[in-house]
Amino acid sequence: MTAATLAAAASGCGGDGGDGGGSGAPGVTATTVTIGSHQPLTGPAAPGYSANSAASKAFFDYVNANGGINGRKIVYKYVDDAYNPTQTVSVTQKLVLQDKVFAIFNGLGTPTHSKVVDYLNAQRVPDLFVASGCGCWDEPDKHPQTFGWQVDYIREGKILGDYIKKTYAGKKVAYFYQNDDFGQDGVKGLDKYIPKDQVVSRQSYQPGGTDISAQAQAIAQSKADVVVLFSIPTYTALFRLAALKLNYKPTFAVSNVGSDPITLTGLLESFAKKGGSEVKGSPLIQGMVTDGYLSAPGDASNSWTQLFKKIHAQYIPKLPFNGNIVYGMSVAYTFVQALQAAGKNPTRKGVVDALEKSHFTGPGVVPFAFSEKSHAGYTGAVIGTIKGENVVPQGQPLTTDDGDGPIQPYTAPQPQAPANGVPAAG
Amino acid sequence: MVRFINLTLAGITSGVVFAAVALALVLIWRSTRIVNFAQGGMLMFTTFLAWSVIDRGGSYWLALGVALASGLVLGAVIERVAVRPVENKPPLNAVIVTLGLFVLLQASAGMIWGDTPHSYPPAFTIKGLSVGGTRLLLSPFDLFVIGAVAAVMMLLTLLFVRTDLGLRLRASAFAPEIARLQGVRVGRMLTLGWALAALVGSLAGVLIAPSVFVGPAQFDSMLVFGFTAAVIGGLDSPAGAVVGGLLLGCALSYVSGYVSSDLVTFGALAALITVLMIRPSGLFTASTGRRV
Amino acid sequence: MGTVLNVLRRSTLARHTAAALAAIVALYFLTTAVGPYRDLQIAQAAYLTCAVAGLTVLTGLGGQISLGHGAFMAVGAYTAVLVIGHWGWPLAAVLAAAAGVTAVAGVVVGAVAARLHGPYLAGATLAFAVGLPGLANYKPLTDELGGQNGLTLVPPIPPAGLGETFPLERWQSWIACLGAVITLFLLGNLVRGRFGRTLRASRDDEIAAALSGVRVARLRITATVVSAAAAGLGGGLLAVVATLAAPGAFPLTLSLQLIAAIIIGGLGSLPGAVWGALILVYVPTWASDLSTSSGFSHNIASNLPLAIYGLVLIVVTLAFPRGLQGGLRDIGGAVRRRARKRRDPAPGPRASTSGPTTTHPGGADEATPDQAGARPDDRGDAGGRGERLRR
Amino acid sequence: MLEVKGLTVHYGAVRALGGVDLSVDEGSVTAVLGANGAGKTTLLRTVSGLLKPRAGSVELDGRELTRLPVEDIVRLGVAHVPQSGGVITELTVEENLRLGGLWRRDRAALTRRVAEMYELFPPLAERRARTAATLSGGERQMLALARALTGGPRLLLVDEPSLGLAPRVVAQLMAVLRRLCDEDGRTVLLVEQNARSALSVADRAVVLDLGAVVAAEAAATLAADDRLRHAYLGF
Repeated sequence: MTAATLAAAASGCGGDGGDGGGSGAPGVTATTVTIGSHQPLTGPAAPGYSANSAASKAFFDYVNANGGINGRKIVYKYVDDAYNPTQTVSVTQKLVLQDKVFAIFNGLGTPTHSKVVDYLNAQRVPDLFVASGCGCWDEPDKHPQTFGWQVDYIREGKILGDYIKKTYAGKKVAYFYQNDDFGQDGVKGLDKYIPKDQVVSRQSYQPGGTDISAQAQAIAQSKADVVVLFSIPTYTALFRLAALKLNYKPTFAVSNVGSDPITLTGLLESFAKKGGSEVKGSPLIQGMVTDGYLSAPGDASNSWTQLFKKIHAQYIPKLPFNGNIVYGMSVAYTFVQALQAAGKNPTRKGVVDALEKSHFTGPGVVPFAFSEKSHAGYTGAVIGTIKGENVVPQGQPLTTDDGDGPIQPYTAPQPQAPANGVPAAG
Repeated sequence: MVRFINLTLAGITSGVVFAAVALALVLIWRSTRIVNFAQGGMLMFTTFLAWSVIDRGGSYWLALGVALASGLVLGAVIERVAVRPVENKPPLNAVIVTLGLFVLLQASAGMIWGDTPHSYPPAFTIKGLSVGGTRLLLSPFDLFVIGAVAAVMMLLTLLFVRTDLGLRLRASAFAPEIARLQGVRVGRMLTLGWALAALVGSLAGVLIAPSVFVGPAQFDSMLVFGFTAAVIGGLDSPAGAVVGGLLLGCALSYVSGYVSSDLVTFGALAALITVLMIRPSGLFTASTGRRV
Repeated sequence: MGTVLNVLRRSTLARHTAAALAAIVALYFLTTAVGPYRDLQIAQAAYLTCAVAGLTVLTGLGGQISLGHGAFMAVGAYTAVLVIGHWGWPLAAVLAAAAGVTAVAGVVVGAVAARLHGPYLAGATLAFAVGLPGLANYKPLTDELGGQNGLTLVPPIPPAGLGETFPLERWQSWIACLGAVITLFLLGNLVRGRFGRTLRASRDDEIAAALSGVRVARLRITATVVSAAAAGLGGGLLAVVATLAAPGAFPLTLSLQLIAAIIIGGLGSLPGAVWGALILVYVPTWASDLSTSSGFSHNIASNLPLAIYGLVLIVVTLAFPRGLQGGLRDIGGAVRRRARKRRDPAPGPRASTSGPTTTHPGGADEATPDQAGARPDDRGDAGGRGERLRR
Repeated sequence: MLEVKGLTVHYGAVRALGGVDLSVDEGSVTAVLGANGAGKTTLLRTVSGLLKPRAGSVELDGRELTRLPVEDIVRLGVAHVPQSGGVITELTVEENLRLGGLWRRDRAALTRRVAEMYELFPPLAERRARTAATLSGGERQMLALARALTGGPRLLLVDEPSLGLAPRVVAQLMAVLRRLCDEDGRTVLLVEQNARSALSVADRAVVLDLGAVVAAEAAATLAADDRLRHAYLGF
């Protein structure tokens, strides 16, 4: 064993050089750019989220098949961390130290990724588009290498809260949220708009197979007219079923994370089937209020959905096409944009600088916050209601900040998707 | 009061499923003195098979039949192939083998069916029953769950107490060497014991599936709570498994409803320790344990 | 030279000291020779060794199963992070505190566990492993414990004397390796002494041990405390190496992996603990590399490492019922026997390959004569199984 | 009927039997005598298949037994009553009895045999629905013997039936064994430490010491041999 480790060390200690024709940056050769990620492929967070990385990889493969970026193909190494922070640290250090990746891309989860942020910044590894809506990725002074991507939970909470306050003035509201930063931040955002005395019940849950009957019953007993759910899809479905059991029929407002109609329909398809009807989507989720910042997977007329569906059919047809697939491909698209912006010979510093100066548009419906002062991702979302398997937008996209700033409409339309997956140069 | 009743009903409904898993563990413990950590994986796998039947248009009852039949076969095969070689080895070896099986079954299910959880239909509607205008947390399907577990317990009791096969099974469990000296083929009985236990487990899987969805990791807590229930009741006692399951189900429901949903697993720990401090071998094990 | 050898042969303490020093020297060269990622893996193996060695004493020598050692590691890790965060103690003191606080937790758990046997003990410790990390999410405690996200630790800074370019990973692996060597040294001396002898005696026959004046309950609590302290140190080292403490880092699977490590390494053998820890670190990494380069579809590639891990658990347990260390000893013994046989052909016929006894009862660390000559009554094919787990 | 040749049995490194030869005639009572640890129980357990020998053979009517599993040896008509009976205390008296004859698969015959046993041992009939745990030591021995007989064995292996029983009960048991032999034509291989009572019913006797046969003679001859009696039998 000693001999093997010595040999491996000798080859590993060679440093960054060695690959002729590259820009000299780690992970970049004349023909490839290697990036890495930690993803929950097994364990408690695997359900649903294990598909994200497969979708990103499919998108990169598609781009590579169309010539890559500046002649380089993107090699995407994603490693299982089982949503265990210790393993996140271990696999991330392996990617950085042994695999010499150019950047860490879309590392998933707050409890996991927050344990490698300091390390990645100390090593000056670009830490791009963390897959979590924690506000904590937006700290450019402390963590200049780290960038968020998805809309953060506080912004989402603010936008949902504003809508509920305006639409259901004076009605009783209840919260059902996951007891971690996702749910807690969401509630923070909601509380900025929904008056305290309007909130009649606040129930939380721990993910991991525990019964939620008690929480559902408490909310039903509070007779709230509107229930806001900051929950992952399985718990949205479980709560919906508990409400069905109790014959409790409030209006549901669900955060983007837990409202993908296709995923929910899959989870609920065995319940309350409509005999013989051709209507798509579970009747149990119709009319749910939610918010979105990406194209809805059920929106067949959207150019992005069409592109993603095409890639999905070509590369990963066995995985169900749902919100996670759209998510994984969209974030991959943003990386392609970033790599393109970093120029012909990308460096680690180059990609970070390019992101801070960027004005990317698409695939989302709102702009990014990226600048020297902010590393937050999408700045808002559009309210919508579930109809069939689609989310129908209600009004214009809204943007805001994660503090006490106002909520403003965003008027620019969503751009069209490029046919080959690579944004036009510029 | 309505809240208390509803919490109790919710507790009983989840409790009977814990009881079924606990019973599966007790059956195996009694016959082979092994705590079967693969039980959660086994019932996950058979429930996936049942789901495949439904996914291909099969009826609920056909799927249930497939789950039970595949449970029987899986239990027998696992006993023969993986467990038989460690039955006379130090007991911890069996623990590791069953753990390895659990991991292997979970990984296999992920490979075959993917990680996305699937919907599983209930046999009857899950809309709660109305009593005096109040909806209770008790649906026709819940009644079916309770009835199905009760029926299986009765059938097993009849099998064990009333039939010659049951006599052989009990003799093999209590005193394998003596049983062999009476001509009982103990090896077969052990295989049959595992098969029966897996059958009960697969029933539990199908019954709980509508409430947790079907996925490789969706049944993990079933093993933990089922084992806890079995320990509370006493691992040598099928009746204890039932009582332990119901007690645990209600305790968890009350903790979740009256204290904090964050403390549910801690509540399970507290319940277990309380019982074990009073009765170190569970509620239903005779205090003069057989220590031959 | 001869006198040195003589001293080593006669004095356990001297022999262990020499082994510890040799290990330190070897680890020094190893950690200096390899790259930072290998250093990190060595560090991981080292902190796991502490926990596995602790469990070896409790379960292997004491016969008390614990499925909750991951929770002890959690106590150690949280202690380390909190102590550094609040008071900024020097590292050695922090690690001592991690071991100490976990030892106190061990007193409580030990007092409960001393009354329990076999599967009841397994169930109680399993509930401990599942229930304890959940406490971090309990609202009144989330401010202190960081809730689901847990706590992050600033990595230790290598002393300036080692030079500015001294890699952090090497420093972390030095800390962890030193911790592991000290743990093994202390535990090694402990189990060779009176404590170890009475522990083994009470495992093999509790009643006989009690009759000969051993206070079994107190002995079991002591064993739990010692074992918890080692696991706590392992947890503290984990906090230093991974720079974190979070509930998700101490799932039930961790506790189950520790148990798997002691069985696979060789129940009751401290060198086996090192084997077990190495397997825990290297098999998943190797399996994951294998599946990344395999080109399988997403579902298969994602689950392949898990499947390999499960298979390894089953196959190694079936192939080496006494663990890798036991397997090595068996192979060594067979070679020696063969050498001896060649010199002096064994008398008597050897008709059948399987005599009445091919299995070891209980957790056998070393074949002691009394085990070899156990009462015939214990030797039924299936009899006596229950008793062994119940002990 | 039973021929044991060169039987050698080890426990790990320890040799319990070293080349034991033994022959049992059909319809006779043969006693195996010897001190504690002489290998008597090992001999019995090897004949019934619970232990596998390292060398030697056990033949029943010319059929080799050592390679057969216990369950098949039982089906050849060999019943083994282990030390202190080995009744299953969790089962009722009736269940214990039925268990002994279950392998014959003839339920009507089984019920008949169980009824016969109740006639033969009336105390058992009174307690048929109770668990065997409630029985006294003598009753347990009785139950164990009855259980062995429900299978209708040709060869009965009985291990130390006198252990811990009152002399009066021992005498009764020995009488039963003799009757089984004389009236039903069964063959009995009796292991005993209590040589005096064993010799009172045995036709032949074998003395084991340290795993080897030191004497094999007619019971009466042995009882008359003072030297052997003093050296090995302690009376």
